[in-house]
Amino acid sequence: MNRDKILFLAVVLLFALVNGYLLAAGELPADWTGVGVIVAAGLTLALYSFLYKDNPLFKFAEHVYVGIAAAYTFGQVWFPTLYGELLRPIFTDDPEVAATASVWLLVPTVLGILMLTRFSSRFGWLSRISFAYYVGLGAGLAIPRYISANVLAQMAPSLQPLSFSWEGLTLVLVMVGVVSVLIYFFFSVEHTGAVGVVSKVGIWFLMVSFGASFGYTIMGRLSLLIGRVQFLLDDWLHLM
Amino acid sequence: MYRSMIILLVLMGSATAWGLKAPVDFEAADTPNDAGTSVTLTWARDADAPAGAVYQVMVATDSNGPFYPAGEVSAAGSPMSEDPAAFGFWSDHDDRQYVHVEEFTRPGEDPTKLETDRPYYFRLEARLGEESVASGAAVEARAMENFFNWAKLNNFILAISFSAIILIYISIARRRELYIRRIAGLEALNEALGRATEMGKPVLFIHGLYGMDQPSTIAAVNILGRVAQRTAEYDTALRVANYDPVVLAVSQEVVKESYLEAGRPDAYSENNVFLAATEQFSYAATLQGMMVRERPATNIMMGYFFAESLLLAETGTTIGAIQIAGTDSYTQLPFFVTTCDYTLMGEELYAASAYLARESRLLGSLKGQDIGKAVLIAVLLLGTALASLDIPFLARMFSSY
Amino acid sequence: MLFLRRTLPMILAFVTGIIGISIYYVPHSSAQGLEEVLARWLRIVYAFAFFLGLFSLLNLHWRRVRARQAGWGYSLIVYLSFGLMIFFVLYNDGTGPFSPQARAGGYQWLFLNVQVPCGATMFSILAFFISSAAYRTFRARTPEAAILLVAAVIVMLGRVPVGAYIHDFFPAAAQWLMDVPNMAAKRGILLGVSLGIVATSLRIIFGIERSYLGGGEE
Amino acid sequence: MIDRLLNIDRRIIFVFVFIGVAVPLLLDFNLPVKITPSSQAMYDRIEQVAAEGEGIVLLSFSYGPSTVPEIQPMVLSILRHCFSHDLKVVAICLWPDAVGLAQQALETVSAEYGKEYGADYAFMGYKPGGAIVIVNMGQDLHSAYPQDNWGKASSELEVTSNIHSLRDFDFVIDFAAGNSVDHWWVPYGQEKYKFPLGAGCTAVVAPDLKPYQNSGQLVGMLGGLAGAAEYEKLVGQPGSATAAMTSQSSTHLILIAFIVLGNAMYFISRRSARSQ
Repeated sequence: MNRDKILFLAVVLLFALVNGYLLAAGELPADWTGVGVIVAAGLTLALYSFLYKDNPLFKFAEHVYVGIAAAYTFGQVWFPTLYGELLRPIFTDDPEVAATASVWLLVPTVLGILMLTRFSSRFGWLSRISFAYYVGLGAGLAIPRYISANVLAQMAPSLQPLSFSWEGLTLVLVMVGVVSVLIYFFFSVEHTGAVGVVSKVGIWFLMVSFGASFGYTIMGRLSLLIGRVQFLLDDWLHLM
Repeated sequence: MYRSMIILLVLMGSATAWGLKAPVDFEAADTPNDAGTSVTLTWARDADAPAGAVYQVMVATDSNGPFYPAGEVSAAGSPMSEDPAAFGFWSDHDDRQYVHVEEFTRPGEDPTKLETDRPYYFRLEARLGEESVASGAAVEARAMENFFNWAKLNNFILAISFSAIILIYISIARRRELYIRRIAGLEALNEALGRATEMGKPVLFIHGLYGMDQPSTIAAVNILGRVAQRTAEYDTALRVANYDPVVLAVSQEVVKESYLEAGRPDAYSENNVFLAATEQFSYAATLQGMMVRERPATNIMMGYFFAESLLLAETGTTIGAIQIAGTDSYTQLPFFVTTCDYTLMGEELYAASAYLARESRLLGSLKGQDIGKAVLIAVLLLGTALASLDIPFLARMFSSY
Repeated sequence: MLFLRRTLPMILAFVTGIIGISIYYVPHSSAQGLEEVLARWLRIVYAFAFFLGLFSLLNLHWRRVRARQAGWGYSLIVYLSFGLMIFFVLYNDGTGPFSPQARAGGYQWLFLNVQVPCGATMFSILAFFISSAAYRTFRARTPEAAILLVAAVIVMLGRVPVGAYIHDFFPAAAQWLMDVPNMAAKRGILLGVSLGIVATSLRIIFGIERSYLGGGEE
Repeated sequence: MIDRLLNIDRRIIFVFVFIGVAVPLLLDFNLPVKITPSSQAMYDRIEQVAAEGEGIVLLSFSYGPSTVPEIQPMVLSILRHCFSHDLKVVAICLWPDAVGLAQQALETVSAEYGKEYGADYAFMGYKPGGAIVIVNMGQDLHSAYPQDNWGKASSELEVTSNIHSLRDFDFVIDFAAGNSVDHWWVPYGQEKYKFPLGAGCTAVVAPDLKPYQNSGQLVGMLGGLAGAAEYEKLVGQPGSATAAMTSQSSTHLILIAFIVLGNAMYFISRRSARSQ
């Protein structure tokens, strides 16, 4: 037996002992709620074992997660939409729900089913009709909305009258930032001379914003860790 | 005591009522840019209206009444200039007030919505406390359905012209070569490949997690083509890690073709372009293990990455590999910038791929977007300058209503 | 056949795309009603699209199991856990799949005690890796990277209580960095990216970009 | 020497971080939380809706289990704020794995305030499509959500029976772990219907939303666990986010120390390499 195997067995034993104690001492209820906490704690620790090194315990928990999550999503697609909107109104006794039935829903149903032919080599081309609707309508809806919400509405606050004040200075700085970043991502002119200088300024602005994102991302990941440690120390071990 | 106060209040009330005037120049018309659900009333603003005065809107379905209340407007507020989407920008709009009427309330009932294309009769009463003065005869108007939203005219013009620019440039690109600047990241890429050759160690190309339908993956495949050509010429080992089975198939094809073009079909092995894993962290873990074992001299990470970017780039740094990354995932860019030797940021990735692939639709589209950016830059500079000189024309054109 | 396989989808994409654009500018109730209907249909097509992802996931793991590829046992675990969850989903706390979703039951238990802890833990692992990367690899190799790191440190200090405890400068500086230079750069990126999205959408509508048609020869 | 220090086993670093998280949690002492303007703006908007009376708020759940520690405390505080002012709440999910989380939060807080399902709040569940669900809801809520999550027709529920469009909501808040605010709610919802929109988002997303806040497309925003702690303070009910702030502070200090130390050694070793 190598070192890792001994370590593995020791951890499993310890985990069993701790849970035995928690159940015996009444810290965890001996029902489905208590079992739930133990399962959750076990999976959490299994995933953390990745920190020691990549190992079967981690891979096990990772793949369990994939399977469970896929089936859960199936439920959320089935009950409210596929069953709830397409099937239920036809068969229900509830008059208010039955009123939502419509022959026209056959159109998206057929399109949806055609989409699933993609995996067939003979009928796969039928799925293109659904994809054309899916992608075409999505593209059409996007164009005016992005121009309005992400271009025009974003331009307006940077088109304000300047003044000799703190607000005016901020407006100038924002303007410099927006313009220089746009110039950095401008591919028709060589980055030399004046354009080179402006695009350099653009990089600085980009770097400050990446720095902000970087700091915030670190903060976010640490928050998630704190949340899990809170779970382990409080909900499981009742130490807090 | 109480009586004297009441008398005082009555006196005050009647005194201010002297200032109350009937609404002047009262007009009612269909509200523009809507689906026939409302009527807009406008009238001249009474600059001398006493404080606290309100205009009560009255609606009837018959010219003789009965009239029902439909909301009130303070005599001090709601100038037409407040709603440029409905009225545009005209200088006298500060001197007129408006209200959009959508519903009215019959006593003891829920509000009734205005019906489309039905005549309604409107009256306006100026009111202060108990006092009230009504506008003259009721004005008739109908709520009509409109066919064009004039408030979106600037959006429409911008959409049409930008579309035209893109389509024109794509068609130009089909006929002749369009210029785009050299991308510094591609030179860094060449250097990094050269170093792997000098050291006689492999090059590891890592795809992002997105499938073949994403622009970042398409760009990554284009770059992979160039990388494979170079490694075939230099006789350097190339490993390509994939996450998505479809991307794997395409990558195998691309690498094989590049080796063929370089006249080295013998050097290509399908096993070197492989599916590393299909779960995010397993993907990272597999590649970490591989990096530590094989110690590639150069790591190239291209495509859309998520949190695994950090694990990949960190291991790459610790084994001393030169790392070139390219992604349009802005949340991961900071990690690449601090751990890699060169990073293609956002649109640079697309530009690099268009530069290498010389594909007319990519180049033309990129060029068209450049024109769009140039227009935005010009508007930003000129618009702010004009706005500072009190000429708000451009600023108004580039706003969303 | 070429017409059905290639031209028809492209015509459909063009027509729906142009309709999608036009109804934005038309306030008439018939156009708005059309938007409602088309959106509802698309929403239902999206529900079917879920099965594409599900199928490729299951197919991939099935191929691994069948070929006894390295680590095929884990693929089997995906099947087992999927099967367990799907059983409870369809069982629906005793009411079966042909009734509305139940408020509680085995699927809810598995969600709260398996899916939630696994999902939450997975990303929290990154906290550790970020720490080790902070020590070993986040380097101010270039002046740009130096700016990035300084901004990051200020934001990290400014955003937590201890920053204000050390000095009022940190929260104020972090707020300013976020609101001014960060905002400006993000706006610049946003404008560029939005033009890119508009251009891509346009290429799809006009049949220039056809990757959505999928692989396979005509 | 420096190389050895730089290449220490990273598991030693992991231990440091774990201690930095766990010890402050066990010691249980809290640092004062400072309110930022964007969190205050969220609070003020809800207060304003409450002051106008008869308000109704739409909560959109666009996150999953992976960001529960950051977002769930925000959800609880916002729900408490809404229910304490008797605002009506409609909840929808744009991510499938948000359903169980939303249900849990709604059940917990509605029980605290004695709120009745159907009359005071409604849970509409998940619909796939993201942006397209918003377009659909903008035109007609009853078309996007013909039934609630439990199969009751939305025309039968007291809360939703009179809601027709997104326009009818006094405040819409999206809880976002991805790009649901900037790529879904702003362009496909707020742009057309002009309702006040707020965001409760993960720290990763927060910097990307600043341009929208500056342009007024977003009323306010809660960013990450720190934002959640601020809201807990604003509603006067400290919870898991407030308890986490000390750990958050200590780990930030540790991380900053790592960055500074690592870079110092990097530059020293580079200089000595050059002088040799």
